Amino acid sequence: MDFDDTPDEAAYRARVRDLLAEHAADLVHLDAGEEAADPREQEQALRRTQRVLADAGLVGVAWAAEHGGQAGSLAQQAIVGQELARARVPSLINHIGIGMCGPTVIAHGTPEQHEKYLARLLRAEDVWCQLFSEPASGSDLAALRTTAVRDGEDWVVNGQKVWTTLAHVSDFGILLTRTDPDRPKHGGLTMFVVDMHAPGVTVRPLRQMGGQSDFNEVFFDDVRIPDSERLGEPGEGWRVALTTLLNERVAVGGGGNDLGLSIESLARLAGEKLPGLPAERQVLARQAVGRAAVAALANRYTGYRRLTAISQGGLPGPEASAGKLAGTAAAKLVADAGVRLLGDDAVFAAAPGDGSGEDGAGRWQRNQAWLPGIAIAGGTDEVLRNIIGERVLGLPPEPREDKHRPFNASGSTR
Amino acid sequence: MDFDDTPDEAAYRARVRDLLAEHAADLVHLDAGEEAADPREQEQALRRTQRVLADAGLVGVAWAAEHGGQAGSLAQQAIVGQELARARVPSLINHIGIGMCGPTVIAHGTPEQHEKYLARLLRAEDVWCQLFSEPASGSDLAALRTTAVRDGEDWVVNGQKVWTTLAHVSDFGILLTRTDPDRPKHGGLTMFVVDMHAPGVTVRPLRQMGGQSDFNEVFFDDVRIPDSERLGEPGEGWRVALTTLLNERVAVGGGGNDLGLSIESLARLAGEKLPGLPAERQVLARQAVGRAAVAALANRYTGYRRLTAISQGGLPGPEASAGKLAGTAAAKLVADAGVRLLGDDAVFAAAPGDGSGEDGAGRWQRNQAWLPGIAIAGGTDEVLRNIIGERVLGLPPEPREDKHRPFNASGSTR
Amino acid sequence: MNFDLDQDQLDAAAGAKQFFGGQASPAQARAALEDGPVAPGRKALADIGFTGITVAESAGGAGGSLLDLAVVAEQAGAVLAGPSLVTAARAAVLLADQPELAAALADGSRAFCVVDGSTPALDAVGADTFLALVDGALVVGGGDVVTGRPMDATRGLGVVTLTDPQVLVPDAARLWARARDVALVALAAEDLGTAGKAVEVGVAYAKERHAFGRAIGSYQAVKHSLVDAWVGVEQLRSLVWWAAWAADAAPDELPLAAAAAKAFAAETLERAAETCIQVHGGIGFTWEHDAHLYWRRAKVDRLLLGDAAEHTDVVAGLVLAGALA
Amino acid sequence: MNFDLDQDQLDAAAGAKQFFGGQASPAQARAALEDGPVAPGRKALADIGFTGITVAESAGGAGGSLLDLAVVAEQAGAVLAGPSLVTAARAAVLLADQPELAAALADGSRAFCVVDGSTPALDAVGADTFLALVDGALVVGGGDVVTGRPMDATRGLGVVTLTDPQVLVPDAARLWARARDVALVALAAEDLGTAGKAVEVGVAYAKERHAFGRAIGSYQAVKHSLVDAWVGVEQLRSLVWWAAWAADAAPDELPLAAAAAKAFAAETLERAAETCIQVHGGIGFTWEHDAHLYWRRAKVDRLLLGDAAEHTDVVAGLVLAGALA
Repeated sequence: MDFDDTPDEAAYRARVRDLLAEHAADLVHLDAGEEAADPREQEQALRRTQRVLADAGLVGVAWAAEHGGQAGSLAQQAIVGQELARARVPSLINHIGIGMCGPTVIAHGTPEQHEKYLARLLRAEDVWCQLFSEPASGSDLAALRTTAVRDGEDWVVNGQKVWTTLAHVSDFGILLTRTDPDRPKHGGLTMFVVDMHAPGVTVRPLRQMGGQSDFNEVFFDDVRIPDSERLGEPGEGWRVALTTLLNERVAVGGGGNDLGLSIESLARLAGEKLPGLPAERQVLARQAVGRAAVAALANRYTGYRRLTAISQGGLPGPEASAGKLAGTAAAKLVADAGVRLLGDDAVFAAAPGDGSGEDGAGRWQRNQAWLPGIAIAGGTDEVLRNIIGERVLGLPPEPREDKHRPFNASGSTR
Repeated sequence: MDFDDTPDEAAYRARVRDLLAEHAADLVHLDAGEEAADPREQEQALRRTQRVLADAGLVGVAWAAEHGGQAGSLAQQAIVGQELARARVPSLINHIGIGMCGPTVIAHGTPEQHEKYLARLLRAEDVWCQLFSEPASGSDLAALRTTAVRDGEDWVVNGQKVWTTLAHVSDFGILLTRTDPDRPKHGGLTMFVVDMHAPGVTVRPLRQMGGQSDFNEVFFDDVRIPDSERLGEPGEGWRVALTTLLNERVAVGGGGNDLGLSIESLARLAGEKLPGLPAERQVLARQAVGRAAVAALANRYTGYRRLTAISQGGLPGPEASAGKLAGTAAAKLVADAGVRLLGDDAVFAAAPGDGSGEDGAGRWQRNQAWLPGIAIAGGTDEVLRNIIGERVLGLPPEPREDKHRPFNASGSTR
Repeated sequence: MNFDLDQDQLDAAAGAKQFFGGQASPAQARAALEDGPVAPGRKALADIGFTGITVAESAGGAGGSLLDLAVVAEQAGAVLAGPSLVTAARAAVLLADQPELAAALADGSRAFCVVDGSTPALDAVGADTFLALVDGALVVGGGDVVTGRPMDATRGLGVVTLTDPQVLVPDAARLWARARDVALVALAAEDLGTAGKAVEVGVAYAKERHAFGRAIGSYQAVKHSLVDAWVGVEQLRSLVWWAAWAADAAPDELPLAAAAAKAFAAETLERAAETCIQVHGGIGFTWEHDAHLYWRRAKVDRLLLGDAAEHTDVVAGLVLAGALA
Repeated sequence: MNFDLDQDQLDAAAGAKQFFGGQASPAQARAALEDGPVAPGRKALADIGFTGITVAESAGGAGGSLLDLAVVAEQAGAVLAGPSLVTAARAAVLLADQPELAAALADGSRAFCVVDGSTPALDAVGADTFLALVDGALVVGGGDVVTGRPMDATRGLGVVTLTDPQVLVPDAARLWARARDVALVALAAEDLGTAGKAVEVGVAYAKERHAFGRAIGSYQAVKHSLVDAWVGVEQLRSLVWWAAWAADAAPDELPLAAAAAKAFAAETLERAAETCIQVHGGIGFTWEHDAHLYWRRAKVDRLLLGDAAEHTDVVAGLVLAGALA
């Protein structure tokens, strides 16, 4: 057991560090919680950042060479991630494309699709999004109602997607549709690549409870998709989607990363605020800080175990769901301890004289308002517990009445 | 709104108090947590106590006169309960007979059964128990497997019951059996009065995790019950049992009584122990005591609302289940706050030099070891939540596969 | 023993529900976050008589009990109404011997705010008359109000600097303490209404929304979390009624009951609001859905007039001092 | 990054599982409550080499790391074995420069107990050699042991009065602190084993027991509570491994990691044991079922060597002092 790099890894890390220093002038740098003034400018800067990183060989590290990747290890990919964070370079703008859409295109796409999309995806010449969830099908994804109907060489798509991260800046998306409502719900689905600039596609930002918009609604009105943009066979869409979801598991919180503000941030805030509290409130605040720290550390080190398993060649299994579950709980403890340390300022979204909302208080409040969403987005706590209970602990599933019934005859259409 | 007696209630209370004073010499008096040295002697004393109280008109207060009761109100019954507690007279030995078995016999028994049983029950000449639960059917009571087979004028009973309070001192019990395994599980049940001294009845005390035995296992080997001891029609046992369970709801915790040690006990312990703690531990101990007190008070006053509803003529509804749920949670907070106040002694079941186990430390530890059981006995937390969710909030039940299938063809027999 | 509302109180609750249902709503609380007006506003509350429920009849009020006010406050909480009846309840106690000011509270001709030092004060925004305890004396005056970006705009929070304070009652420590306890009860009553509404909204959605072929409310995870939230609301109701009753009928019990109600209210409302969001899944954390407005109220109210830890400590202190003996 | 056990440690865990499975059991822990012997007992633990895992090879030990000991301690915890490897781990640190006593620890010729003042000491029952910190010095001596009625008899708890103490190390405060941190890790490792076993037993029962026509483990209420307990166990495993690794590889991290592991262990084991009882329903709170033996261990261990509040405060103090920076 050790937390050190192997000599190979250390050499790789040094090279990454050199590359990041070399290209520093062409990269966006951003502090956690910091937001750009002009979103359009920021988008361009982020696209440029990814292009520079891709050209330096730091994007698609673990992708195969034939798909434009670096044919490296997952350990190397983790090292790049750590070094980007260390250099304060924000997440790649195309992180969904690289983490989920790309692997799905690789696994189920034609050689023509590989050729057309993958290189541009890696360089963020095209940004991608994932169009799965719908208003009436969140946890129960297979109940989706967006239809695609064959019409000559095209399919005609109608319906609505929601919770689509990055849709507002995306060029392409992978789109799960229902093509055969007479089959049972999982059996009548088909996956496509959709051009987000095609006529009939409308993207509307969805405002969250904290006021910001991280997600979009996407409407499809008679959008035509050529059959050549189908991913996998008609009716095989569920199987294709499982590839995406398997890859999502790695991307969403399974790795032990802090899902909210870091315990280090909390430590800094506590260092500032604690000495000003009366003695008995210090006792209670220290309990809150300590509990949050223990939970965050437990989650962080559990993430290291999962990263170890992956770097030894394992695939992320259902136990990664435990990482999101525990990470969510830890993030809530951190957030609550932090907000309470704000004292009187904690009743404001941004305290008096704190107009920009970017200093301490505003940042903790934004974080607090974001956390109810993380127990839902990317798998609700309840669904994650089912996954762990059934696939890790081997407990029996609940009876399902909807699984084998034709979709259009089922209660799922409600 | 007021918590005072009406003039009538005040007069009644005064009379009860006088009667208790008058008969004090013939009554058992016991402090909470105190246990008698000789169980057999204690049983006789408790039977005598109930007889004396019954003769004084203080038992079966709300029962109809034709059944030997006092034809009083539920408010009067509550007053008697309060005054008995005030006088440190322990629960009636036949509290299950009075609370559950008697009302069931009244509702479903023949005039002959009324004549034979009710008067003796009120005077504790016969002690009663309730024989429902079985090893394989706890929460799912209707899955019970004890059989009764018609043989001439008798029924022959075979099977096992469990969690039978008072069986070891009981003379009679109400016994739920399966008489028709070809019918769906709820449809093939029949209720009987069983003579606990009949040949083939074996009672074995069941030892609990804390070491004491409050419950029994009861075995039936070819026990013959005359058909005249049937309660209700054959196959109608479930409906009869519902009468018992409705009455149980009032008896088990729905009234806001402390389910473990009282908050007053905790206050006394805290008053003793707190001053000896370091300042920062006092802060934490006060939080624990305060939280327990708030929970216990909330439950106590909620109980007063239910008592008010009952005394205004309402029947105890499913919301009484909330009382047990909240009471259990409050009792756990009280117990944990108390045990932690014991300091170093808290790691012993009885501290060094605390041989009798009857002083403070032992009492809190016994209470702690009893509490895991109260979240289970008389309805598990999970079952209570289902009841409240479905019958109070109107949420839909889960799909049931076992309800309409013949019992002997169902998974319930596992 | 008669621990229930009487018919007049039931009628008052029904009337208040109708009034608030027409005059305020989560939608207006949402609009207030973007500089819309707080609804129903001071004037409407005065006109219907709610600011004067506990003001003496001689001063133009209804001369009602705190319990009378609490049943109205619950309805106010259910629709996130503002300004708060907490301010009315608290000011009415402080102004018991000031007929003119009490009349101005009842008829709405003055906009009151009660200030605790430099702590952000409830209903400071738009207030013209500020009450405070300065060196043991009750004072009245004007005030400069500094606000932040509100988390819950209906609370009108601001940090107040008193201007031109005049002494009303020189030795007012006990009066102030009672007024503060009364304020705790009114706040807990509003939270009761908000929490009850959050559970109601969650239950309704759980009946209607289907996943995997059945209503999500049939799943134990959803069902049980709603049940726990509902049980909390009913337990809170008992503490609120007890505390409100005690204020007039058993003043010795008020400090314990008020602290218990406030401590329990903070946690009950927080759980109810978070449960409401979680049950709704994705739409539960959108701006357009009401769930976050209950949540905002929860996150603010839990800190107003002392948090749960403070009141839990008060309860412990009183219990240790023999309050239950 | 390689945060996993190596093959030797996996083999050691498998060997320990086999040994403890044959030598100890909840049934023996139950019998010990009624004056049966504690199993496997000191001699068996010494004979298999477990008391000497972290004793230097020169003193007849295995010269292993704390992580080597932790994987064995986990297996000990799974069957509620006694005496505790906590005592062995802690004594081995204290006796690092006392080759004769260390050899007696490894070969079992002496029965050690480490005493913290008047707090009930682990494995005091049957001990003949007591180690304590007196006026900053590490002392060894005999002891008079006063016991109570045990809640968990395998812990051998007793209040110790030292007799004839001899100074071993005059200035031992730092040594003592490290030994105590090591003890925390070993205790957390045993708790990990007990908690894991309690979850395993609960899961097995939930698959087998049917109610309302299906296995109770298919109900979300049961499933999700077992999942939460299991997630806690896996999170605890990470803290235990980190802390055990840090003891030898990154001693600066040990105080933080040890306190975090102990605090988390206390709550994880308590939840796992209570979940185990609850899942079993009625039989879960009978004397004959094993569930209460895990529960007894939980109720005792949470208080040994400082409770969760104490270690949580230590974590906060270290974090505030920049331990994560």
